Amino acid sequence: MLRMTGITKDFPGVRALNGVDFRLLPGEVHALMGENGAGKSTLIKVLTGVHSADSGEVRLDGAPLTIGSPKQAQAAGISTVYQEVNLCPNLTVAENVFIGREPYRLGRIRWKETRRRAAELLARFQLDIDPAAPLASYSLAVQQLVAIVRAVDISAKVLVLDEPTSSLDRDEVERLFTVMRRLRDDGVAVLFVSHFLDQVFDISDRMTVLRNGRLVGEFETRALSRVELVGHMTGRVLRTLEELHAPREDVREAIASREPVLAARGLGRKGGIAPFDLDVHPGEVVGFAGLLGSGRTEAARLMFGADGADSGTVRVGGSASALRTPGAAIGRGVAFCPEDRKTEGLIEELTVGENIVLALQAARGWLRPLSPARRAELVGKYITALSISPADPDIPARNLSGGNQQKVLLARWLITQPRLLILDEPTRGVDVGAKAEIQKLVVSLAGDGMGVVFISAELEEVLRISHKIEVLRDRAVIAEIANEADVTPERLLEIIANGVAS
Amino acid sequence: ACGGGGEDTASGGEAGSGKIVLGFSQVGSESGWRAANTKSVKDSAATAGIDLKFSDAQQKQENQIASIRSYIQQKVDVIAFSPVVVTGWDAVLKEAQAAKIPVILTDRAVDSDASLYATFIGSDFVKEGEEVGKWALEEFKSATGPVNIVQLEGTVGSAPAIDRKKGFEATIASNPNLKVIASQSGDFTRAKGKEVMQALLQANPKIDLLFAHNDDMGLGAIEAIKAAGLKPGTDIKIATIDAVKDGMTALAANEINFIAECSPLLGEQLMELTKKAAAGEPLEKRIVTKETTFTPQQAAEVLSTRQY
Amino acid sequence: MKRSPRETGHIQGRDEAMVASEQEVLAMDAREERSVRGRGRLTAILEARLRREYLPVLVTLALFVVLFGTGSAIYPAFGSGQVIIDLFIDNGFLLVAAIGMTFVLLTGGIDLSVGAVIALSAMLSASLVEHVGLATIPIVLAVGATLGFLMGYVIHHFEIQPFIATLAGMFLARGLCFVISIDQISIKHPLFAEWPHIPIQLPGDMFVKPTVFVALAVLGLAFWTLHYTRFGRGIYAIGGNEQSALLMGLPVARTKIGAYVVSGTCSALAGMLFATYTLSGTGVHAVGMELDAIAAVVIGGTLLTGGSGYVLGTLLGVLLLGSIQTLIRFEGTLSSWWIKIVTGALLFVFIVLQRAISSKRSPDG
Amino acid sequence: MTAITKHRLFWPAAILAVMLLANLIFTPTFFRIELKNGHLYGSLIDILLYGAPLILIALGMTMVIATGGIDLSVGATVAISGALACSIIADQPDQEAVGGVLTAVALALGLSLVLGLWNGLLVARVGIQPIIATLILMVAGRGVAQLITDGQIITINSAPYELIGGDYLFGFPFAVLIAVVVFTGTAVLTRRTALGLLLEAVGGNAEASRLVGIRARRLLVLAYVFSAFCAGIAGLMISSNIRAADGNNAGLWIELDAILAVVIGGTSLMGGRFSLAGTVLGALIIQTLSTTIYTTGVPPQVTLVFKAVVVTAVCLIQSPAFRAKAFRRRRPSAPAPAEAEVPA
Ligand SMILES: Nc1ncnc2c1ncn2[C@@H]1O[C@H](COP(=O)(O)OP(=O)(O)OP(=O)(O)O)[C@@H](O)[C@H]1O
Ligand SMILES: Nc1ncnc2c1ncn2[C@@H]1O[C@H](COP(=O)(O)OP(=O)(O)OP(=O)(O)O)[C@@H](O)[C@H]1O
Ligand SMILES: [Mg+2]
Ligand SMILES: [Mg+2]
Repeated sequence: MLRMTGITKDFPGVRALNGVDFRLLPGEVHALMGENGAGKSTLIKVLTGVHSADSGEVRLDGAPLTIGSPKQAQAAGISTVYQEVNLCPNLTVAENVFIGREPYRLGRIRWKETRRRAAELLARFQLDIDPAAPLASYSLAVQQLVAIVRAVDISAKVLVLDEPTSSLDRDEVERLFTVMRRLRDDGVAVLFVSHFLDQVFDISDRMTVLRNGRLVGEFETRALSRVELVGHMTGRVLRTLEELHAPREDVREAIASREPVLAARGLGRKGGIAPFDLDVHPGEVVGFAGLLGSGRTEAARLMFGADGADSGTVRVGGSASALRTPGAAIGRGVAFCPEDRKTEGLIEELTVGENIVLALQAARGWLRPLSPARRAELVGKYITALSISPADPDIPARNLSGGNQQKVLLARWLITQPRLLILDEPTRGVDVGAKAEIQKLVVSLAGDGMGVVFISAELEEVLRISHKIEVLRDRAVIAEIANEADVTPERLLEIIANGVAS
Repeated sequence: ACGGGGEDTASGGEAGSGKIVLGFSQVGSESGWRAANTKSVKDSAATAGIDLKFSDAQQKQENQIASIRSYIQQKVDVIAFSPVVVTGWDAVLKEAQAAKIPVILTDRAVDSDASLYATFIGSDFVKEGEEVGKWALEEFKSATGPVNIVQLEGTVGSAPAIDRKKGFEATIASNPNLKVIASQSGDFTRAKGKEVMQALLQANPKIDLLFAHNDDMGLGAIEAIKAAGLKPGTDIKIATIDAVKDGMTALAANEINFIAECSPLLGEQLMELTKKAAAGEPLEKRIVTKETTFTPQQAAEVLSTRQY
Repeated sequence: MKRSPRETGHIQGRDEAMVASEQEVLAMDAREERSVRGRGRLTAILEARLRREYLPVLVTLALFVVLFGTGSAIYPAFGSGQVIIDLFIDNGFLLVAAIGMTFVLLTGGIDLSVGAVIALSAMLSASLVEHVGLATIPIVLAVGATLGFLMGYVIHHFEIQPFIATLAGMFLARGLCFVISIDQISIKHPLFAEWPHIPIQLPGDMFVKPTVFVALAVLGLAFWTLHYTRFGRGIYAIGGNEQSALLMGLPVARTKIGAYVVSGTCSALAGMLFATYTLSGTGVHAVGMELDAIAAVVIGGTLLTGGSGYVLGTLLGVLLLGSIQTLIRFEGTLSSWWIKIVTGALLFVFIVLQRAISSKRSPDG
Repeated sequence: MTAITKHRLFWPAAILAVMLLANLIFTPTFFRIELKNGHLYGSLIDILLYGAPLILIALGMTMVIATGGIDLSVGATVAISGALACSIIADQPDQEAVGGVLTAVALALGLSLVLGLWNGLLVARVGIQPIIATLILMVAGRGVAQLITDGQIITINSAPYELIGGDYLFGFPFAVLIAVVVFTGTAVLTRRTALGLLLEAVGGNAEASRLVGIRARRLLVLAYVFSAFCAGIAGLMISSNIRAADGNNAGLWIELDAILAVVIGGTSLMGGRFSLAGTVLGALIIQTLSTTIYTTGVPPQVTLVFKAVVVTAVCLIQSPAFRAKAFRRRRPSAPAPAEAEVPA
């Protein structure tokens, strides 16, 4: 149905795609795989006319196709969810779903109809949100779902999903897959990008693997094992992820007996999260588990002072007080890596190096700049440690691929050597290899005595590295459980559903 | 047309208290000249016992129209204003006429029909330009070669700039030797006058006469001429218009050679006319302010008595 | 919403539960329980939205009422209906210009050429009307639209910052005035000098002028465009996030350039209203009026960063600025400089009040 | 070659060079610099001298724009600062006294700082949009300046004061020396400390900056204070240059020129990355444009049209998007990769 041949795309200094061939058949779910920066998003953007290819050809249904803009792509029957949520936060949910295609009558948009249809569509994804509320009032995950709803509703021939599941919990993912399967059965070609191997093997029929902008090959999913796939993606043989095990009981107890780095008492914010207590000890990894919108992000932000708390106190190393500003938290050794890297994390215009040193520099104050040599040394160290690519500290951060941007943010905080590191979805959009690296890094940081709060939509991941897990539901912490051997993702879900009682 | 409600009882003692109410709409406060003009009007009103309602249009005709309308609504006895621009006053003047409020124009003329206003008191910008032109003809009448003139114009599009240029250029046309070799706008300000003159001096090696549309630009130009190592008033003759104090001082010091006066002190005359108009007496349609021209000697004589 | 989301979720959930595993059912139950509690939250969101979104406009309205109340308390003549109508008569052109500016500001741009285009249109009207009569109107509108188009084109396709492109447009338009004529031109043609001035009597000894209806018609049209057409929604979308709008497949180029065309056309119309008001054309007209327009729009609650604001707020902004002027005019004893200072001070008071009231609970508070 | 054209200052510098050369065609003596009355004299010196206040204001404006703001009040600050200094000097028995002049200068600059603080607090504390926050002072400030001068032009006769903007030190215009010092100071302050980086961060993404612990408010206030300070110095220069304070016209509309200079210099009005050297080049381009208009005798009534054309041309040449399009049109066939990078 769709065939791209010999696609090459150069960015200043990087060849993002190099003679890539790609084909998409009707009625299949096709996964596009590759490490961070392999060129997946770029290929998609070339396909949808965001970037123009330097050479190569696109054919749809056999006919050559020149797509100059996303608008033309849409008109040609290709609808897309891009990697970073790309909607308008100031418009309502309903508008975001329908903008550009609103129902018209008598020269005016029929708002009631728009909202009604939006409500219907949202209901199909069991999203209980108000279609008339501005999109900005919902969390990133909800926004991602809205983007999917929009794309699915437009979809005619080809549906492109670039990491749609990166911040969804498994429930939402399953629902998305149901829809994808139905579309596939209707003959729609679905292009799917994800770093979750389970999901890829679950949903896709075939996959194309890219590495460093080059095509590695096209494979039948059935005929491929995970190890082989990772081998193709990385060019190396996979070391197993299972090196990490749930921490042993005695270790947990030893940790819990230490003086906590952070002690929250009755910390809460109206409309955000109900008051909760939490101790994080040095060397402890505290996982937050919960469904979308359960309040994990809100809780984290309160502990960092990113939002002002209505009630309660936080004690960080010494005196108890409500943290009013991030500056106060940072001053006491708390670091926070927000989930929405585009709007809250990265400063896209600044270089990678500048982004990395920013938190440290802010803490030192403007009068004590890092010497260029020291700066180069620190930046170089973390670029290598986190294998950020391209490894050039002087390119604008906006030019990095999504996963690499995430690593830059991590580097920014690691460099400050905090006593408590709060990570909100740090592995979002990060490839398998890097994800394992990050997990290992967290474990080793904790091993060195750092307290870590780890938020992830992936329950397995939370279970793998946490010492204890806070379970949240409906914007309240409903349980705190020690990560014992018998705790499984299923059990966590059960607790989320029923509370600890069972 | 105040909807019957609230006949301006609080807004000042008019007919009832026997005091004449004059609504005066000033152009703005763009220059020292204008400030002197405003002060003259305010002081004279106080002396004459006239209740003055003052508004400043900030250089905007629409503000001035709105002010005049507001005076009509407030039912003042006489309206006076210095029009921002020459054109476009018919409608509001008719409204005033309908409300039987006499209107006095000050300082600048309008192109409306003379029946629409009571009188116009003020200078004649064209004539001022002509005065300077006449002086230039006289000064350079014996010149055999070409006389290079540069002109510093006022704000582009403003009435004084247009008229002074017209009057001057028309007058000197009678002597083909006199040639305006460069003419640039100095926005009526000293800073621009200096900056522009400095550039003109670079581009034109030989300048005989500088005509500046007001004193301020001339004073700025003097600084530029000095910086170029020339002697203002000697190496380059200078003629300006206005006769403000600083200008007169420079004239007395022979740094300026000629000034045509444009007097801002209309206050007293205006108050007299206001009283007459309020009393319903007929007025002359055009009253030219008492203005004159100054040479260095004359300037030295009157300098001590200048008020502005 | 007619159906409760809870029901919907339930039915749909069962429909799609083809692959329902046990966990999924469990999770779904949890979800349903959330939706029940979600009811209260939903109304809360709605209320919050009402307050957050319309608050700036409502605050401006309240301030306007307060200002008017104070004015009439001090100067009885101030409180008459005619004074309010005069606000419309005296500020009709500003309203029209500010409406055009609203479109541009909503896209996150700015249009500094407004004042100059008004002057140019007045100038053109003055010099054309004697020769072509009624045809002046379409010609002037076309000139305004063309200037707007050129600026929009340069801004969008050559990525020149709006501030600069429209600044050049401002130089150009004002320069063209002087090229047409350095002299002031007066307007005698009935199209400008008579017809728009025919007073229309209202009950209670009040009257309006036809120009007011023109301004109000533009207001209505703008409201409809912004809220009921794809073009209008596109403008909000671009202001929210231009990159996203592009990726969502909106006609960004057309919409963005369109906003400048609207602004240019509105300025041209405002210029003609201005010409009827002043009955003259000159290059020194309407200097700095773009700043008045921007101030009116912003006081009306529109964000300069784009994507948020209402054209009705713009109306209130214009009225507020207008009544500050009226108040000062009624005062009638201030000297030239005190007028500036008092204008600035009143502006300050209103902006700070508006900001203080409408941002009571902003996240960064 | 490619490396040179890619430098961010290449285009502003090239434009300035072209404009200066164009002048040479009309005025053959344009590049001549001579010694008159013991000081340097010539068109180039004039451009520097009259460009100095604009450079200063534009430098301050650069800081504000880097934070994503804008400062419309600089013109009013120019007027106030000059008015205050001159009125103080005029009231002194001995206008030539250095002590008195220094007091006047200190008070004027002090007041400028207060005005900057006012702007900064409105923007950073009260949270008013910069263009409106500074519009307040733009309107009221001019009134204040007129209040100080009583609407008159205050003429003074004070050699020490005249030095600031009108006189020469060792034959070189003192105003230009001040501009050089302020430029160097600003460059050191922003680039040798972390101030520049933090400002760019705040301008690039305010929320992200907050979350890395940058105290954005202080930086914002600082930027506005600095801008007002520069405007204050410029105000002194302008009044000193004509030995008079003109509350009505000093610095009228200079904010637009300053913003234009900043943008021509390559700083985006959206905030973030800024270039001080670019700003200086931008200011010189604008001043050269004015001088060109005067010396080549462009008639006053078409001055603005001329300005519009030049500004548009300058901005278009600077725009990579425009160059890419113009370039592509000229060369329809795909160029070799190395060359293809030139327009980017
Ligand atoms: N606008 C741009 N300018 C310059 N370089 C870019 C740009 N966009 C992407 N790149 C570079 O192109 C390469 C491919 O990036 P791309 O975003 O396609 O990766 P990806 O496979 O989607 O990775 P991820 O899984 O992290 O999202 C990277 O090296 C990236 O740095
Ligand atoms: N399914 C949903 N239905 C309604 N509102 C939701 C839903 N999911 C999230 N929200 C809203 O999103 C906002 C953000 O919640 P928060 O960011 O604390 O969630 P979270 O636990 O961090 O989840 P995640 O980051 O995975 O979205 C809340 O205001 C909440 O009302
Ligand atoms: Mg990607
Ligand atoms: Mg979250």
